[in-house]
Amino acid sequence: MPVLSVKIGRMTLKNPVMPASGTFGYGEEYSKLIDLNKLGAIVTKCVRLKPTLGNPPPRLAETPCGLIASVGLQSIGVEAFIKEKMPFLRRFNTRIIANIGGETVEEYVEIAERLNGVKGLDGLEVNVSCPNIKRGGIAFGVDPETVYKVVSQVRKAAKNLTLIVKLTPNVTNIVEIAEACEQAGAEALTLINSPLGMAVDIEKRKPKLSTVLGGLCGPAIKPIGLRCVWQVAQRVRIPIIGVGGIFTATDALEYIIAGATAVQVGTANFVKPRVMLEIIEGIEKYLEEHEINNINKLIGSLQV
Amino acid sequence: MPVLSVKIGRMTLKNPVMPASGTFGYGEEYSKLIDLNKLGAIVTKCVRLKPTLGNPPPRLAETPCGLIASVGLQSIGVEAFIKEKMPFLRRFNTRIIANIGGETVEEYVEIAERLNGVKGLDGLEVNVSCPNIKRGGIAFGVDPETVYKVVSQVRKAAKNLTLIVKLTPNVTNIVEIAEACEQAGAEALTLINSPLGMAVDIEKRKPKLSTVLGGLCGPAIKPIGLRCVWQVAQRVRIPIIGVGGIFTATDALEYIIAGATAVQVGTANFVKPRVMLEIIEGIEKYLEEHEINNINKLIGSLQV
Amino acid sequence: MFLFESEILSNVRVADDLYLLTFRAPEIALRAQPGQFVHVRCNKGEHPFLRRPFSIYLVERETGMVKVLYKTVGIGTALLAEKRKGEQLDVLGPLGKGFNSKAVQKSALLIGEGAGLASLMFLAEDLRKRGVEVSAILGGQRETVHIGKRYFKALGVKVETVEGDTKKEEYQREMAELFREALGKGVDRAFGCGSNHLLALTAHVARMLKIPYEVSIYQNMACGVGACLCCVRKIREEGKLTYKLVCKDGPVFNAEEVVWEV
Amino acid sequence: MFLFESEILSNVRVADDLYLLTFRAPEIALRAQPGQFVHVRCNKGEHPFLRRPFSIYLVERETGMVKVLYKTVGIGTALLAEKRKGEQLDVLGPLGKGFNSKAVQKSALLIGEGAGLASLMFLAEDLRKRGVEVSAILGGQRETVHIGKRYFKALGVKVETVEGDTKKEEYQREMAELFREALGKGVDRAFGCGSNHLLALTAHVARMLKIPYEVSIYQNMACGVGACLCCVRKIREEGKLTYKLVCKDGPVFNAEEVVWEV
Ligand SMILES: Cc1cc2nc3c(=O)[nH]c(=O)nc-3n(C[C@H](O)[C@H](O)[C@H](O)COP(=O)(O)OP(=O)(O)OC[C@H]3O[C@@H](n4cnc5c(N)ncnc54)[C@H](O)[C@@H]3O)c2cc1C
Ligand SMILES: Cc1cc2nc3c(=O)[nH]c(=O)nc-3n(C[C@H](O)[C@H](O)[C@H](O)COP(=O)(O)OP(=O)(O)OC[C@H]3O[C@@H](n4cnc5c(N)ncnc54)[C@H](O)[C@@H]3O)c2cc1C
Ligand SMILES: Cc1cc2nc3c(=O)[nH]c(=O)nc-3n(C[C@H](O)[C@H](O)[C@H](O)COP(=O)(O)O)c2cc1C
Ligand SMILES: Cc1cc2nc3c(=O)[nH]c(=O)nc-3n(C[C@H](O)[C@H](O)[C@H](O)COP(=O)(O)O)c2cc1C
Ligand code: FES
Ligand code: FES
Repeated sequence: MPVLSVKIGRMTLKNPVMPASGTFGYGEEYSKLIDLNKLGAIVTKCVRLKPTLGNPPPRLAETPCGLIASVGLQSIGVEAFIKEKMPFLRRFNTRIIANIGGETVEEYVEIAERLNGVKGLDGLEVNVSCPNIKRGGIAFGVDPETVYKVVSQVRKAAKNLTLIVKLTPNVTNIVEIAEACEQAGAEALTLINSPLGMAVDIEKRKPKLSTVLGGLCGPAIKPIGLRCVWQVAQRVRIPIIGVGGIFTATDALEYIIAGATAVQVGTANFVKPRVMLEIIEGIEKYLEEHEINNINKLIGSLQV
Repeated sequence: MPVLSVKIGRMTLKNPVMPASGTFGYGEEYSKLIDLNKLGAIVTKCVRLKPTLGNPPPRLAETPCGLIASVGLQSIGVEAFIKEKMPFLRRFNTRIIANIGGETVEEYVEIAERLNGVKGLDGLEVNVSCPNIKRGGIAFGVDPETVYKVVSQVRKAAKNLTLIVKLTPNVTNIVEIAEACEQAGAEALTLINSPLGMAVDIEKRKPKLSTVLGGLCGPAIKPIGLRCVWQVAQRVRIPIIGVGGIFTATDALEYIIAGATAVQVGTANFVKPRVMLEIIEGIEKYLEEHEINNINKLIGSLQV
Repeated sequence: MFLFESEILSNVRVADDLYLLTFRAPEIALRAQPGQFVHVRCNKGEHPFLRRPFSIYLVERETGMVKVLYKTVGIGTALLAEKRKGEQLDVLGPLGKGFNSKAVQKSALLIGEGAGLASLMFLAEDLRKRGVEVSAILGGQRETVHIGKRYFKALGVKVETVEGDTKKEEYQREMAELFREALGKGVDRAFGCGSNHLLALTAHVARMLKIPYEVSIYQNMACGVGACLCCVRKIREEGKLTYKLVCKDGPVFNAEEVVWEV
Repeated sequence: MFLFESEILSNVRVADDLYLLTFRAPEIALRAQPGQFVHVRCNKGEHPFLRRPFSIYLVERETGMVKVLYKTVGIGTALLAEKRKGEQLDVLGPLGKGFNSKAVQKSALLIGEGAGLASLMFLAEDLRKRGVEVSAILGGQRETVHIGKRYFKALGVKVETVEGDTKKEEYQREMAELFREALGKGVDRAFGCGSNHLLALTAHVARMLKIPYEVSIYQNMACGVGACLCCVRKIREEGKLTYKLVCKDGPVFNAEEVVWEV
């Protein structure tokens, strides 16, 4: 049996497959359909400082081979997360990663401080695609200096947790942003959050989403995610978690070969709730068939 | 019968539908399958100063609801274009737009000078997604200052032609680039060229394209194209030509309602060679059914 | 909540663009409650991408059969209509919170429109089994309304119908008027499923007449299980505005609580 | 070049994962030349996105029938295999430049592998009609090779076969050896279709023996008509390296001109 275990920062994962933030709640709903113990990690819905309602409906529209969504970082808030969600999550024999978001640097820091040391929590995934209200709603993640500031401060605030930063692809040069994160002390990067998209209802002549714009997810974006992972993998030393349009083991293997140490599965969970288990099995089968005894030998093995 | 005619710079088009550059050759091949006189315009494959071979194979890989391609601006060169292709093209009762590309500002200017005044040619579409060799291969179109320079100089070099600039979506802020084009004298904008993507062959552990990266086209990118058109339409006064994933009249109408004055159809031609005629008919039918007597009333009519 | 490949037993057109799909899913048949739904994969590939939600139309607990009544409106339902007997169907269910049929003692009024009929049949059967007096108002296209009438009558339900284009004001007014009259005769509780327009209109009537009214509402869904937060609708809860999940907190809500945005 | 919805007359499995598709397309049947291909839409929706190219296997000019022999290898061919008699097929063709069969006076050698057989049958028929002596070497999976042998024999073609895994070196060597022997007996011209590997190997042999050798080569295609420049292969023309379009300048090239990159 090939070794599937990988390291992300200080965390050893039993395998490289985990859900993408926001597509798996806090694991509760899907725990009725799949055994969470089998996953490499669980990544939670975005945790914010205070409970927040999120965007008005409609929040969802289907698009070719994907969807656009604008949930708007609806959150139960960090206190409720710790009290109501962590007790459930820490029962499982897997790594728990909290995805966090805020509207100011201070908010990120406060959440990180509050989560640091929470029992059973292993990592933080800092979502820098959130709108920065001090800069007129432009995402934190589009500017290397702002990203550096957020990441280095969260780094100080949450010393006990593996620090992962999740980047937006809506930038001219994602490598520059990735390098800023590495310098600021990130232990891993998650690539990619969703490209900005839009859809129009031609009968009503209105946008299909209440917020006009939304994040494009699903198989449609796989080529973009792969491109970002490959570009960044050439330039940083920290591990990368690949995400974007992973639907099958083949998709996951494309990411791994392009340079991802682990992968996240997002919207595919909606379509095939057991897809992560299929992907784990598929990766294992591929390794066996190709006589690769350890997945780490496959990571970034792309011959260019 | 509703009025379908629109204005792009100094050109009046009989209807708003035309092929996207690079997907329709110089019209010759498809002239056997559809009547070119029925199109609003014809946009040619990228014309460069000298004949260029383009990228090695493989140049194409299919992806979910789309494809990635890296033809690499293979071109017959501007002289051959004028001698061998224009005589055929000017026979048709439609507007002819030459898409141009270069590796230096000077190259753009030289092509523009050469094309200015060529009989039967109505417009230039400046493709600024080409790699700028003086800046290490970074595309001209990602930096407002470089774009300004290219566009203002081409503006001077080709006074007799309607000047359109085709932008890349691979930027943090497409509005900023669009504004630079407007200030530099562009009479219209084409949005979008293809987002950068990648695909991996997991059996060979090699990229599916010889150049590793390629442009993602097809229905998959429609939400991204629509988003860019809408964002830019809020901020510039010059007309926008929408392109990206248009497969049906509904897709074209989404673009028009979001703010596009005309649309280009790219990879859909490969799948349905008569699709542009279907789209023209579909737009006409929509206008009739909605009792809109002039397409110009529909442009940018999105209620936000 | 179960996920499995079930066998299609039949899939036939019953009226206009309305189809009746029957599949074997004993776990769902055993546990389903009126007003709950199943989340179905209409195709194999990657486009269209998402599952499609359909109310559970009827179940046969003994044989494990589940029925869904659906209208072909787009690509997903068109692909579903192509499926044949013997093929597999990827189903997730039963999902959501159904109608509170236990709250009815003596009499109930149902109002349904087009495919909205689908979520009321199971409820009607349930109520009739418990001896409740049920009357119904059905609206929509001719054939759809007729077939609904036939099915409902077989259960001993008193039916009134309005044939017409559900988007026309005239039709809407007639439906609301019938609803008002029927409620006026006094019923314990009313249940509705149909367009937003109809539900908003009738919710207003029920509130005026102070009769409890439960409605099954629609929203675009992704996961269907409460994990993605995509399917919210605006709800007034104890005077406070909030968003609730149609897939998990609904699809049935008290009409009074729903904030209608038409 | 024609584009139309043609009627499927039959679509049946003939061996292993090999299917024979017959459709009515008089314009294509009338004009098609051996080695040309058709570009087929395997599905209706937006995924998989592109058409799929298939060699014209045989035509019946009188009845307007066109046949395609295809192997199911992925999503497009799997969808094609699901199509039934009576359904419509969206076809574009005939496309490309075929074999130069007129150049043969007396004798020809064909070498085909797996589905590569598909582009040689029409050629064999054409050559036989003109009284040319044809021999063939067929390689690949057992069933595929056998059916090819049967078809070829019916045309009066002398056939040798190699059963085996086309990726194995042993198989490749045997094919090349048979090819060398057959060429050694002296033929006017050889024609090949198969994996890059096989074609490169046999091209080498033909060059050594100075026998003209035409090969039908593969490349991923988008438009199929020469408009997109996606389908290039490296070609040596008058000593100069250039790219040529497989869909328009090919798919048949002189083996000598092809730059083999294996
Ligand atoms: C809880 C729930 C229960 C449902 N029960 C039934 C049922 O029993 N029978 C039935 O026929 N339908 C039911 N529906 C609606 C059904 O899910 C949609 O008709 C179906 O998803 C359309 O899929 P499609 O691919 O054919 O259409 P699409 O191609 O996705 O869309 C076609 C058109 O329908 C509109 N549309 C799509 N989904 C919805 C929706 N949920 N509400 C309103 N408009 C929509 C789109 O905006 C578009 O204009 C239910 C929906 C929900 C949320
Ligand atoms: C000019 C020409 C003529 C052809 N004639 C025939 C024919 O007569 N009979 C026949 O069975 N096939 C023929 N082919 C190949 C056929 O087009 C492919 O097998 C088909 O496109 C695969 O589609 P798919 O969706 O099933 O596979 P996909 O899902 O697209 O791919 C499945 C696998 O096949 C590989 N593949 C796809 N296309 C090709 C290709 N063109 N060459 C090599 N590998 C490929 C992919 O890389 C992948 O590994 C021809 C190809 C060309 C270019
Ligand atoms: C409904 C929904 C909610 C999401 N919420 C979050 C979130 O809270 N934080 C975050 O970092 N990403 C969020 N994402 C982005 C996903 O984690 C992921 O990056 C994206 O869906 C691309 O992956 P996919 O193509 O596999 O779906 C969300 C995506 C969806 C569809
Ligand atoms: C094969 C191919 C070649 C292309 N060549 C050019 C080109 O020369 N110049 C250019 O500006 N865009 C070129 N494009 C981009 C298209 O014009 C268009 O912007 C893109 O395909 C998106 O539209 P679509 O989704 O409708 O295909 C090319 C696209 C393809 C697929
Ligand atoms: S559809 Fe995902 S929460 Fe309701
Ligand atoms: S496939 Fe388009 S040029 Fe050959």
